Amino acid sequence: MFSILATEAFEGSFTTEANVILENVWLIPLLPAISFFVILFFGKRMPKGGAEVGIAAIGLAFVLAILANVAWIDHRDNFDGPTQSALTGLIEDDHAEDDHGEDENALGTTLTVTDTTAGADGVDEVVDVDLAFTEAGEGEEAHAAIAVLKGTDWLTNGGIAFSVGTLLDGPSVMMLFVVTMISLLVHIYSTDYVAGDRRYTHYFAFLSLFSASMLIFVLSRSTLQALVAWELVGVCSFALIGHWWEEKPNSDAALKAFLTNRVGDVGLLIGIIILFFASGGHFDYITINEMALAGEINQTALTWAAISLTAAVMSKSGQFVLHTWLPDAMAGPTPVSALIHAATLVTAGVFLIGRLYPVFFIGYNIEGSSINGLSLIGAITVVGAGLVAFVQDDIKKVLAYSTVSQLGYMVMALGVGAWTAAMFHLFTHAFFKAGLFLGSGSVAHAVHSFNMKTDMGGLRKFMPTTHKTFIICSVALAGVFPTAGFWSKDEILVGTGGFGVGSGSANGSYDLMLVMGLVGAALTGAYMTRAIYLTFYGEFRGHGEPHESGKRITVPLIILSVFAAGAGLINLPPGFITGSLEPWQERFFHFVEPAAAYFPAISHSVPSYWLAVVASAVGLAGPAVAYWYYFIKVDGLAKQTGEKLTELPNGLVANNKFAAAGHALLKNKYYLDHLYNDVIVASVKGPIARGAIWFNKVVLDGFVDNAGKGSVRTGKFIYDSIDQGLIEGTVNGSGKLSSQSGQGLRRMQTGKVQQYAALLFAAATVLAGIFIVFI
Amino acid sequence: MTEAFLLAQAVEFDVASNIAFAIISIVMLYSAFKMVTTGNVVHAALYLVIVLAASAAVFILLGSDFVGATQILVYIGAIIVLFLFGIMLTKAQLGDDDSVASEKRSMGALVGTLLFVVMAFALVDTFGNDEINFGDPEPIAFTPSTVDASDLPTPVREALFISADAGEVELTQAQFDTLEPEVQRRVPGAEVFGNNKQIADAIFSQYIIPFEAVSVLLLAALIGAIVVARKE
Amino acid sequence: MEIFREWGLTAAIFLPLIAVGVMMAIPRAEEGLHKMVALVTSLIVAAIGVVLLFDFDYDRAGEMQWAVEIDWIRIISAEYAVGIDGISLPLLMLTLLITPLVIIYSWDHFPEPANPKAFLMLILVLHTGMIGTFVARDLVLFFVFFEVVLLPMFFMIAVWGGPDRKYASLKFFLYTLFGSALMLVSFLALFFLAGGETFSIVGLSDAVAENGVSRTAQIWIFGGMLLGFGIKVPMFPFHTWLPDAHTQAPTQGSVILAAVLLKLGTYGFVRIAIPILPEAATVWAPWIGLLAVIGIIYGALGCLAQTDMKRLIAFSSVAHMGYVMLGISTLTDWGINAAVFGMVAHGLITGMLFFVAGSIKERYHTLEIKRLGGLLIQAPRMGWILGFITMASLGLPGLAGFWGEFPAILAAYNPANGLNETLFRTYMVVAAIGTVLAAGYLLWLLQRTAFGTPSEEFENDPEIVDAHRGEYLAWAPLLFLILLFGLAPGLIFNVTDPAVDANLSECFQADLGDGDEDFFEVGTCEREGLDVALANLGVTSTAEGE
Amino acid sequence: MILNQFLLLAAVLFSLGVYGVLTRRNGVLVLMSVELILNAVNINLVAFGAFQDNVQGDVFAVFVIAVAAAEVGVGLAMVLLMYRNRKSIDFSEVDMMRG
Repeated sequence: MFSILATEAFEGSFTTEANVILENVWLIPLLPAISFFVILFFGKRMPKGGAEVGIAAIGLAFVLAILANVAWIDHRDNFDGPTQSALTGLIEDDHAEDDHGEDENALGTTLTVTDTTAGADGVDEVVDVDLAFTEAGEGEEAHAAIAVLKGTDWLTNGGIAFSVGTLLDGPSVMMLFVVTMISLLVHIYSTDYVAGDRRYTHYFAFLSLFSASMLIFVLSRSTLQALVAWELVGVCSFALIGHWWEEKPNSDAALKAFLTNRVGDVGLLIGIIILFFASGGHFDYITINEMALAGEINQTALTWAAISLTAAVMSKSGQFVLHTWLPDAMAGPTPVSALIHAATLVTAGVFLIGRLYPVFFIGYNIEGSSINGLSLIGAITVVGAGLVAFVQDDIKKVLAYSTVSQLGYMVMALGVGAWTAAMFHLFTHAFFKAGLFLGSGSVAHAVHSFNMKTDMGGLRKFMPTTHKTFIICSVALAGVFPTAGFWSKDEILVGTGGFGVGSGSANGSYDLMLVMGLVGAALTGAYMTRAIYLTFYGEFRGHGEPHESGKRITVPLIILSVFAAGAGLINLPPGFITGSLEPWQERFFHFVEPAAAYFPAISHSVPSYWLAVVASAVGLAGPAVAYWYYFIKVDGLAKQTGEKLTELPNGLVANNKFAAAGHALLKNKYYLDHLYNDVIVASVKGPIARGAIWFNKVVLDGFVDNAGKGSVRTGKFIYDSIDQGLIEGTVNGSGKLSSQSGQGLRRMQTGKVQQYAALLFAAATVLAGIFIVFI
Repeated sequence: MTEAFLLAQAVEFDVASNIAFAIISIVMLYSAFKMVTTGNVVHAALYLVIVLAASAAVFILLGSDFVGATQILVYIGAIIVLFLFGIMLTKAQLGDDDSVASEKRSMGALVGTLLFVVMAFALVDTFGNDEINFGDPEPIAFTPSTVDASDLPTPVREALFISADAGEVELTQAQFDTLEPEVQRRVPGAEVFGNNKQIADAIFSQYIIPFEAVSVLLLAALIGAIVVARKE
Repeated sequence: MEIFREWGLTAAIFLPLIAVGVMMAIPRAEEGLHKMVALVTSLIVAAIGVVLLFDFDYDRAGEMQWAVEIDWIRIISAEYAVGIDGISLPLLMLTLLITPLVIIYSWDHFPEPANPKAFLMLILVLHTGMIGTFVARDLVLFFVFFEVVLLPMFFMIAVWGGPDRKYASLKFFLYTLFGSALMLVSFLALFFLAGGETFSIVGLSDAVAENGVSRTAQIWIFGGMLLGFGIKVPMFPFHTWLPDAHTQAPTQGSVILAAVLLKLGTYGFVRIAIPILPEAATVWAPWIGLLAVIGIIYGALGCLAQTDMKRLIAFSSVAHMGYVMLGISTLTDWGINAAVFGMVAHGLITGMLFFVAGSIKERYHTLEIKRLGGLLIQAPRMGWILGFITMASLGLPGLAGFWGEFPAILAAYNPANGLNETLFRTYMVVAAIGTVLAAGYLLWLLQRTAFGTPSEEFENDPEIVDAHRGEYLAWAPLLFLILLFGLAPGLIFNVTDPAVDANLSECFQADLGDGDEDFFEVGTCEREGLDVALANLGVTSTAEGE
Repeated sequence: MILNQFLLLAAVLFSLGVYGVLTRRNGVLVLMSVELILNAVNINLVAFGAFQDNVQGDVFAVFVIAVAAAEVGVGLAMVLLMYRNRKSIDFSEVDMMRG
């Protein structure tokens, strides 16, 4: 009953004519972009400081995004118009067989030109979601998901025009929804959260630009365009992380975020360049992808491109060793953190892999290996970041490391060939991570601190709504059945195909990834349990009287927790439900995964009850241990002694040398920051830069100065010796003058006759040389 | 005379003369190098002698035996003696001259190298592998004469179809002209119109004025040297 | 219109000189009149530029337009030949834009010792030189204008400069003069070797190709030009005059120097050296590329070690011009397009940076980075503008700086035929790393000057106010163009591309996907065939929107 | 034999002579180095004479030898004068040029 679904190879890739909404999705990023300028220039004069413009723009964009989703759902199954493929030009759609003959053009390229009669149908048809659902039911022949490609000339170089425009397909339409929704909620939340800030207006301006850049990124049709958006996202994060730049640590964090991203961008630049040349001069995603799949680009090039792009992903999506900026980025306002971690900045990397999946798929040979760079980085990140999250005292940093760990899941999933699982996790993670961040912001709003150990504890009594939503989102994050996190994480674990689970997975058996994924799941539950205990349970350790936040904060929390709980339902695995509900299975997969010529035919693992049970058990074991430690031991001891405890005074760390060493390692975040700041940055800024300047001063300037001095000296010699010396000297007798000229001059002109002779000879030689060479 | 003849055949003796050149030039350059570097003044003068002698050899190698001879006579014979006088009169330490300051040395070396590089580049660039052609026969003058056939060298007899016992034969200009240059040289009464003669012709006709000027110059130098060096 | 086409460029060149003559006649005390004359002249010249912009036939951007050829010095076959094509147009427009802005900026802020008459006259003479250089099509004419620029700049630094102005101005003067001398020798050698018939650039290019100037001679001549132009650029290691000149020059001087003067060198490469001596260019290209990437890294490191804001910006010019030179050294149309774009972008951005630095200096009377800080608090708009241009300067996509860097880096991946790919790919990686360093020092500058809180000494300084109207007026066009060119790079690329193609196509046959057979063999798909086919079918904006 | 072997030999000799002129302190040695230079010139002259197959080269070489003799005579006289005035012929101490 479980079917192994390997995506078929399709011929068509894209169309340029579709539903009017799909054709004009460029409006969606345009709205917040306009809002940015409006707020920047006129925001201060508006009654609400520009927030209203921002909310209106992103709200409208949200509505459009929903419309686009609906339109896409219809388009996905019902589009019947002419389709094209980058490699073969215009091709007929599916079943039509009435070829009108072959046209041979001047250059000998043979193209098949087809009249399409059914073209207009797909556009005019009433959008009907239900119909779309039923049509794609089991047994139906697979229908290509034709992307909608629009564009206009951007620049000409080398005689070739390059386009800017939109590429709309499953993943981008999904991201449109996620980005606009989270962004809208963050906007609303922020009106309360940053109320009264001195740069309220600028804050909203950059929020708008941030959303706009991310939307441009997900809609980009070419790598070049994506690069622009990618960096714009980076610079917005710079502005927002450094929002409170009066404090040096904040601007330091912003700088670090930007610079680390810039390091990765080198990889992106090089990756794009390799792909550009390997594909014979293309930036277009679809063309590159199709050529990669068709074997038009050789494996070596793809591997190098994939490696370079991985570097970009590592920095942007906070993968291990380049992740250090992410926790520091918590210096920004909390809603920004939510936006960064849930929908925008960090997901860009994952999305980039998803976009150029054929490059990675073939470049890393994902189909045929059991370990590769991408999955390994992801797996290490899952566990490495999960461990560090354990020792953080700052609630936002716990969440930040949690994000790093979850991004690790996504990258790992992409690395093992579970594309849909990765995207699905991206989708669900957006909701519960945004919920958690906004929840932590709500807490911090109340206690004016982020430190769980010193300023929180027992907040469940004061902030019931925040508490509940936080718990729901945490449960979803930990992947407890049946929340959204469970479904997406389980799909990733199945997708690894480790130890033969998901029998018949053809993407190779990634045993290690499965183990790491399970460990990560246990860690996730455990550190979230710790965070919940420290924040909401025990005794309140802060100052003042905390109180629940206002509606503008709690309502977004509630909405997000609803999604966190329920979003998993849109991609139930096959065979899980039957009967009239069966069409609801794998909806996400169906509408998001591109089924077209520009996407590889990846094998899909079959869900395994067995693995689900094991994963749940492991995933619950972690929180169980943490629960036992915090809720029973620590809480009990605290009640017993009447002190406000956050850890057991004589715990493992205090007693065991190895545990202490491990703790120190984690506390120092694997000493990576020391490496970067003290070793690399310090040496470049210090000795190396100073060395360069020394070289400049001493060698280059010295040479020039000495040449100058030399000429002056020669001039002096000519004047002193020949003019003054010979004439005056002969007349007056050299004795007087030479004694008058003094010791100083004597020392300066040690050269005497022979030195002048040397100069003369050298000069004559050089002149002769010039003569010889030129004449 | 015979030397000139041999040198005229240098094309055939290329290998031999190249070897000679190599030896001469090595000796010359080594001595020159020692001359400019040695500390001992007298040694330097002696090295100079070797250099001058070697260059005389080069002149001879090039077929200018007159210049070579002049070189030996004037230079080695006269100028060196002058130098030795100079050394002795100035009471320069006969042993170590001086230790040349190292920056001065490097400066000199730099200039010298630069100079050489530029010259070498120019020379190689301009002349490449141009050969010195010694093949052109020197003009041979012939005075018709009567000789005993048995005195004639065999090649001449064979070329002129004269038997050895032909007795007295008269050689005419017409006969002479039919001969190959190599053979002509061996005809009695033929005179190779050599280098020295040409030089003498040139100096005393074409270059008579410069020659006189040089004479005056020498005289002036003589007087000038006396005036300068004379004690007040 | 016809008469305008014939006389427009000549008028643009000599109007400033005529204005200088007029100003000479006006007494020094009439400051207002001087300002008016200078401003109006520069605006008229700019207006000519605008007319030109509209009259320019963009479909024939590869050809010389508005061309004029008159005998000039017959005895040496020098002609008065001017004209513009897609390469000179953007640079000419940059010049025409910058000068009025500088005059506007100076309006009430003449540097000490205040002498608007002399100062404005120098600017106008500079103007003539700069315009002339960009439109000259004859080497003698080019050289004359190239040198005309030198003297006013020297005086500007020497008279209105900072405390160390004597040293700086002399260094600037001697350095560039030295380069010019070698350049002149090169020009003359070229003239004689090519038959001694013409100094026209096109004529020489043909003559070199036909008369078979020996390869060695070509290489040496190119070497001379390399020094001459390279010093002006400035290329590592001939850059040392630049930081001194910039630091000591008055703001206006720095702006003109950075925005236009540095471009004369790179323009020389693109216009003269490479088209005339393509063979030698191939020989020198790896070295130029090497110096370029050294310049990129070295300039960035130099920046990191600076304590003075203006000096830092000056060093950043070395790095940025490194990208331009890298683009040129690839000898591909991508690279040279990038170079021309980079020149314009660098002109706008670094010009702007110097403007802001000048304004900061005017307020704080110092540019020592560690004494500054909190600009965003004391003068928020200026702070934001500084932030904006640092972003542009570090090559942020979406702003103009990016389009000078990225295509240059891209081009280095696949240089022209005959150049070593491995070598240039190494350059590519190094240049890409340079972008990180660029971000490093520029953000560091931004952080130290704009962020944080003002130091005590300046906290309540009444002199520190936000940008005033003159500054806005001078800056707004630059800021707007930085954004505009960033978003719509086609505005420049579409103009330069045909011209670059026309200049290069005869010399090099390196197109995209060429070469590289061993590595990416399959990658060279039938792109052209596809494009033409799609175009025939009337399908647009499909593959790359051809 | 090729022409260049003589010319290059002369070039080396010339350079050595220049080196000597520039570095030696003893006046007599400087004069000797000058002789090296002149000799190099002579070799060139003779070699060119042979190359052109005429005697002009030889004639000039003879002239040069004569002039060299004159030069040495005067030069040594000056060195003697210098020695007499300064009790030294160290050229590195000759700084009358400094005026």
